[in-house]
Amino acid sequence: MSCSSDLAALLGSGAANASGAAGYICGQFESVSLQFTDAASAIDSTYLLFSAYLVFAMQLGFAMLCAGSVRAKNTMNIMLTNVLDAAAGALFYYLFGFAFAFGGPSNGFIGRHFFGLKGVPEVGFDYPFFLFQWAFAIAAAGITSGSIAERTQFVAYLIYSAFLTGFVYPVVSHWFWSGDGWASASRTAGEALLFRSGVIDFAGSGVVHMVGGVAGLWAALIEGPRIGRFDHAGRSVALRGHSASLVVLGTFLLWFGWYGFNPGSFTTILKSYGPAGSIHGQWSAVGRTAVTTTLAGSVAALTTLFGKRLQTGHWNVVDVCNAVVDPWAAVVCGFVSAWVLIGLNQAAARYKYDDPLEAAQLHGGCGAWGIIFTALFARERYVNEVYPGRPGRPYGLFMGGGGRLLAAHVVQILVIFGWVTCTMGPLFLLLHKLGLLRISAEDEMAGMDLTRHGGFAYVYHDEEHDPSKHEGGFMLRSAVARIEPNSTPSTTNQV
Amino acid sequence: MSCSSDLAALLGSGAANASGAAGYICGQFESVSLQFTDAASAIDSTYLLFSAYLVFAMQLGFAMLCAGSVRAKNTMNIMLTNVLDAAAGALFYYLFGFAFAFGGPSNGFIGRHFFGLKGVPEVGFDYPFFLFQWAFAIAAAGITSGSIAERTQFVAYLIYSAFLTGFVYPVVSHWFWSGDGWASASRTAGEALLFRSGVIDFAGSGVVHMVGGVAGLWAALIEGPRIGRFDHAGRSVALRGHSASLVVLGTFLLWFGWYGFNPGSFTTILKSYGPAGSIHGQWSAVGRTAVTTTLAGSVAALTTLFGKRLQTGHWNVVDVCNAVVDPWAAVVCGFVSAWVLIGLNQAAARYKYDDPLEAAQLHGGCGAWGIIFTALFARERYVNEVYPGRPGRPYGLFMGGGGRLLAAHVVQILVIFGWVTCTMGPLFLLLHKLGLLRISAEDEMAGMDLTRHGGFAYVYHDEEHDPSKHEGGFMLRSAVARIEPNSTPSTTNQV
Amino acid sequence: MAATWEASVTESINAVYLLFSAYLVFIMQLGFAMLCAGSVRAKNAMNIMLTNVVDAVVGTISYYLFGFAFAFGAGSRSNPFIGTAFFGLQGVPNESYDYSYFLYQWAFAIAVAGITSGSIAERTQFGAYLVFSFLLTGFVYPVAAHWVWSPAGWLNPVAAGGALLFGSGAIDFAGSGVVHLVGGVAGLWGSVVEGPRVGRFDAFGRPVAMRGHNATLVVLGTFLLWFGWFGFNPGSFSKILVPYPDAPHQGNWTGVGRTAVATALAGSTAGLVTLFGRRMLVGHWDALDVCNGLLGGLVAVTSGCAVVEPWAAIVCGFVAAWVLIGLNALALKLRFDDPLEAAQLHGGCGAWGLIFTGLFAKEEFVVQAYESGEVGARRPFGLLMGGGWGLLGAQVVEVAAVAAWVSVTMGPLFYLLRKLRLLRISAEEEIAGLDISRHGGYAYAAHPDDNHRYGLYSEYVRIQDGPRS
Repeated sequence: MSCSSDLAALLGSGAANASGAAGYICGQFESVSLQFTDAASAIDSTYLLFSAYLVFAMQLGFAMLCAGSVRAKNTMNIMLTNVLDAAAGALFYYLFGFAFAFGGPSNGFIGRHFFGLKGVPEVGFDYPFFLFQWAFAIAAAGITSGSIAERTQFVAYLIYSAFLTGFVYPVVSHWFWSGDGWASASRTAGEALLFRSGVIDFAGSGVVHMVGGVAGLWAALIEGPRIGRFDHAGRSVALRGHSASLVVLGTFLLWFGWYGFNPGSFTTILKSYGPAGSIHGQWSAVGRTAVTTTLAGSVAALTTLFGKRLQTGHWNVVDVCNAVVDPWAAVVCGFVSAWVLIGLNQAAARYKYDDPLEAAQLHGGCGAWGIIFTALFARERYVNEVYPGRPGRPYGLFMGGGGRLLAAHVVQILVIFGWVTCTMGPLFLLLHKLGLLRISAEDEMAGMDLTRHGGFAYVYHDEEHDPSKHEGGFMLRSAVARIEPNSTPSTTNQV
Repeated sequence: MSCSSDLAALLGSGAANASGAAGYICGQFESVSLQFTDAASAIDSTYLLFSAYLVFAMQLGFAMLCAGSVRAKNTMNIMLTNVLDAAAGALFYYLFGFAFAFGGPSNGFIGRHFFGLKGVPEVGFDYPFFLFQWAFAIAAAGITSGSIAERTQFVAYLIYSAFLTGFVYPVVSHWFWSGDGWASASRTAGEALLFRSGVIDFAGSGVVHMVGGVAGLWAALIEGPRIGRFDHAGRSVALRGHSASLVVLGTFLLWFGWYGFNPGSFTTILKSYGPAGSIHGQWSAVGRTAVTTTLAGSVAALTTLFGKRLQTGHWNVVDVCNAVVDPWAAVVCGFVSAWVLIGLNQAAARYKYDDPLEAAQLHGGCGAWGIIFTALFARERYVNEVYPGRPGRPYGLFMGGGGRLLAAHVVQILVIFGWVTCTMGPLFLLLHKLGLLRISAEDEMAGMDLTRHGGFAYVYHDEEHDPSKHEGGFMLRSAVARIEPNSTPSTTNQV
Repeated sequence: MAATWEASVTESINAVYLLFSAYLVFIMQLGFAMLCAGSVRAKNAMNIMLTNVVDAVVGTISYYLFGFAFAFGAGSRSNPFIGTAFFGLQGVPNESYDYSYFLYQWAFAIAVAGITSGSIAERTQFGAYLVFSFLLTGFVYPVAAHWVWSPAGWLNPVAAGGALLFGSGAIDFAGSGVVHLVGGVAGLWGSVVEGPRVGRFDAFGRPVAMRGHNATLVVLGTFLLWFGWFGFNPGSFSKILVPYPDAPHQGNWTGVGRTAVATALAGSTAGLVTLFGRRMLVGHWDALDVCNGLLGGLVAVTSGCAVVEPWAAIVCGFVAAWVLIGLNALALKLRFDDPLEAAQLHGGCGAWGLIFTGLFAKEEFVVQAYESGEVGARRPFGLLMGGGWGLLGAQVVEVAAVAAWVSVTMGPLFYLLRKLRLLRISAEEEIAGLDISRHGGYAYAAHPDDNHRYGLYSEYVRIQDGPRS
């Protein structure tokens, strides 16, 4: 409207129909501008959706990594938990989780709108955003499941998974990612930031990985190590997973998914940083994020490989993979995080802490390091680009940005640790007291696939030489043997 | 500015403030135009990034293909090399490789800017472009690793992989893909093209696949065949891989990744070909590339299947997959490449050349055929669309475009073969002389997972119930197995 | 200037969206391969994977040569029953169909044959696969697709000048009927004609469980299918840059997101319901059942994913799980053997999905999906949402028409193959396993330390159980 009147004045009385002409011209501009808005929505949604799909692929990565890292007799159990993670997570995050996390306006502690997606879509909260956040939520639960693998009752798994995705994780993500959160770096204009800085936890080193890792830590501590993990003299005994192929498959899939996780966290891509039309924009920042992810992961993988060689004398592919799993920013980040992981694994072995997937060390330890790392190395220009609108905000300590960002990040680590401990700790303790947490020693020795899930994951031996051996064995095997008495040279087969 | 003065003249003196009005209107146009530039950047970056992710997924495909194609005792070794390929490749390509490949202005032979990504982003060289090129570079190294599987020392692998991704491959890609390269088809305006045509190696039949294949050829020649691959009479003995599931998984993943590799090589998608606003544009060309990729792969797979059936009398899934692996253009291309592959495999068996993954035959042979194929069948309109700005350039011989393109492509094959031979050949020879290349015969018989990587990839047989073996965990079990390395019943050792 | 830019931006963003969706749908082929491989016994793993690869490559050729033309060919003699132009992609690209659209439809077409091959696994000759997959992808499926998805088809819901069936047309957004029901019914006839596998039912007719050999591959396949479904369902919008005039700031990008959410919720609900349902019925938590239940939910929501609220997707998944459980019980009773439950899963849940859409489709979303959100447009919608019987009627007609069409084409084909002795392998071959008899060896090679003391889990378990029993 102002366009129209301004232009009419400029065209003046000389034109035959100045206001008509002005209105026409301005109408054209208006429609182009609206079309542009539509195009921006389409582009950003495309970007966000495909990023969400990639993050979802991480769930597949977790499933394969877990499956390969446990012993064959528990494979089906751990994979079932991973599938359910995604399924139960979808339901609970839809019903409550998203509301707790992003239902503003709120009180800074917990959201309270959008239950069951009521009110969505709204500006800034469209369905693709929900999908993306859901994929994050199930990743957090997936991390924890690794810590308690091979010895946990299935019911306990269902309960904690629902609680974690439906309540604990959403509250944390509200604090740090919602516009209302008390510690968010992108707080609604007018609200004070924590230490005038807020916490820069861009893709969830703390919100996702530390939450999952700390929950796993308490669960594993309360359950105690697996039978046979430490011998009578207290020495550590390696219980190797059953398939390195699956571990590598899972690792690569996680790496693949991480390209949705980190770069996707921008949630939009069409946003110019410089003057319009320049080459600097979110598209470049997104690319940069993908590159730092790649480099940090690669360096961490290489470092773990060489570091471990010094200690154990052989190359171990599994270690490489675990380090690849948590890259955050850059070469130095990857280098240090590899040593963090190695150190924590040493400590875990010393204190007889047993975590089949090293999930607590990896996600908890490297997640915490990632938070500190950001506070040390965040670059001023990037901080202002990514969190615009508040000039002069603090940045990395080593980059000359002062200690306020570091203070905010230390607070983050403490509150995440405290919150998850206060919620998940009692939950696991309660389950433990009720006898719902750990399976019986007999079940554990025999393997959960047999005792709880009706059979093993792998049936390679279709034919049996002696059917009589199978009375009381497992049903389908003996049944098959009845029909097919022929024997072939026994081949022990793998994936 | 010209807009403003033109429009002012048209508005004429009748308008109250003609130049003011014109300036206002033109300013609006300008801002709209800049917004669309931003939109274009966002769309192109989204496209390029997701294509890069798909190409990265090929690394996963290589890992699974390799893992399934080797014998179980070497699985962990080959997968470790694949993981490290990606990791070491990221570091070296970041430090030197990208600079050698695209650091223009240069001397036509090797680039010299952008070391460690210094100076990026620049117009045309943004982070997503680096990511995409990195994914290509590690693919080249991944190809070679297949040729030398099951008998190579890990150190040799690290050295050649760094050399290939950091130097040999980048130089080749500089020649053919950089705006400064002496044989590039998209050379900077004003520079003369090779044979007035330049080499049209769109997605790297030569630059990626032939480089990887030729490097693998020399490595495999210098190492010699695996123990037991040819019997005393010189007859070929099939050493089949251990898991067809993994081979199929890898093949489909490679096929999936190829959709990033070929269509992604346009690197942009928002570019109109026809009169602006028509339906002809890069988006259509991208789709066409994806379709040709699909068709060529499918035809090659079917041809190999039927061709091999005539020879060996049974359907062999592995052959289908290998043919799928290198599609380039279309039905006839796929048909011929299948016969190229079959022929080369025959020749390899005759000359006692042993390549566990047929990588040299597949990537080298079919890559070379792809180069020739382009020179024969390139269509004029498409050539001009893809490489605009030089009307009347040569195209495919069979399409009536003369022999200059073919000449350029023959030159390409020769220089790639020569360059890779002169660099990688001596490197492998040196490693061989230093005794760093091949593992000892004992190690090879026992399997490298046991001797070099601390255990086998698969542990299906848990032994906790047997206390005598439990002491010392799985290392001991490995040692037990080591005493009896001849235990493999080779009769059923087939895929 | 602005107008041309606009066209380029629109075309390219839509192409990016459609292409990457097509790649995701292609991933489903990998998912099928892994699911099938894990669900059969080890001795047939190589056979089933080869058929999956061959499905894809044979389907490519036949869909390129004829299929796309039958499905979408809008020639001068176009009729409601079958398309007549674009053989071998001649005339593409044009105003309606670009290469990326072909690629997307191709990925759908090869999925159909993938479904059917699961039903007849472990007992079928390789030549039969080649024949049926060529015909199914090249003719049977394209015709069904033409009816529902081509603007000229007699069931299609897009008013392109002509009248719609019951004023509505059938809403089969991403193909519960066109893809899954077609594949499922074809599989049903295939396995009925072939009969059950040797040993599936004992002498007294009691079912004998034949578990697949590798649960890890099943889970891998399920997740890959779920991943691919995000291309299948949301991708079926085929354009993302289409604003809705009736809602500010909304467009296909909103619809696409909602579709993805509905897809995830339906699958998840069905998986959970199956988990608890099977726990009550068989007494243990079975990962494979959960995987199948999950897929059943995804299949069911495929038809209505774009036109229902997310809460309705939960209802859809809930019912789909019981449909699957019920049909599996029925199959056992009738001694119908389908190694992958493909007929029950894709056929049964696909049919339920079409009915579900007729019950729960929301008018606003129907108008947005099929009229680009035109202001004031009115269409029949879900019965339970107050939209009358028109839509439900059309959905029922689609179920009946698709089932009948596939039955009259694929049924005789399988029967003919059986008469020619090209369909089923001999009992000896079946007992020995197809991999050794037809493919020159097993999928898996021997383990290096095979002469181990306890080679098998069952032996181990027997020893463990020994003292107790």
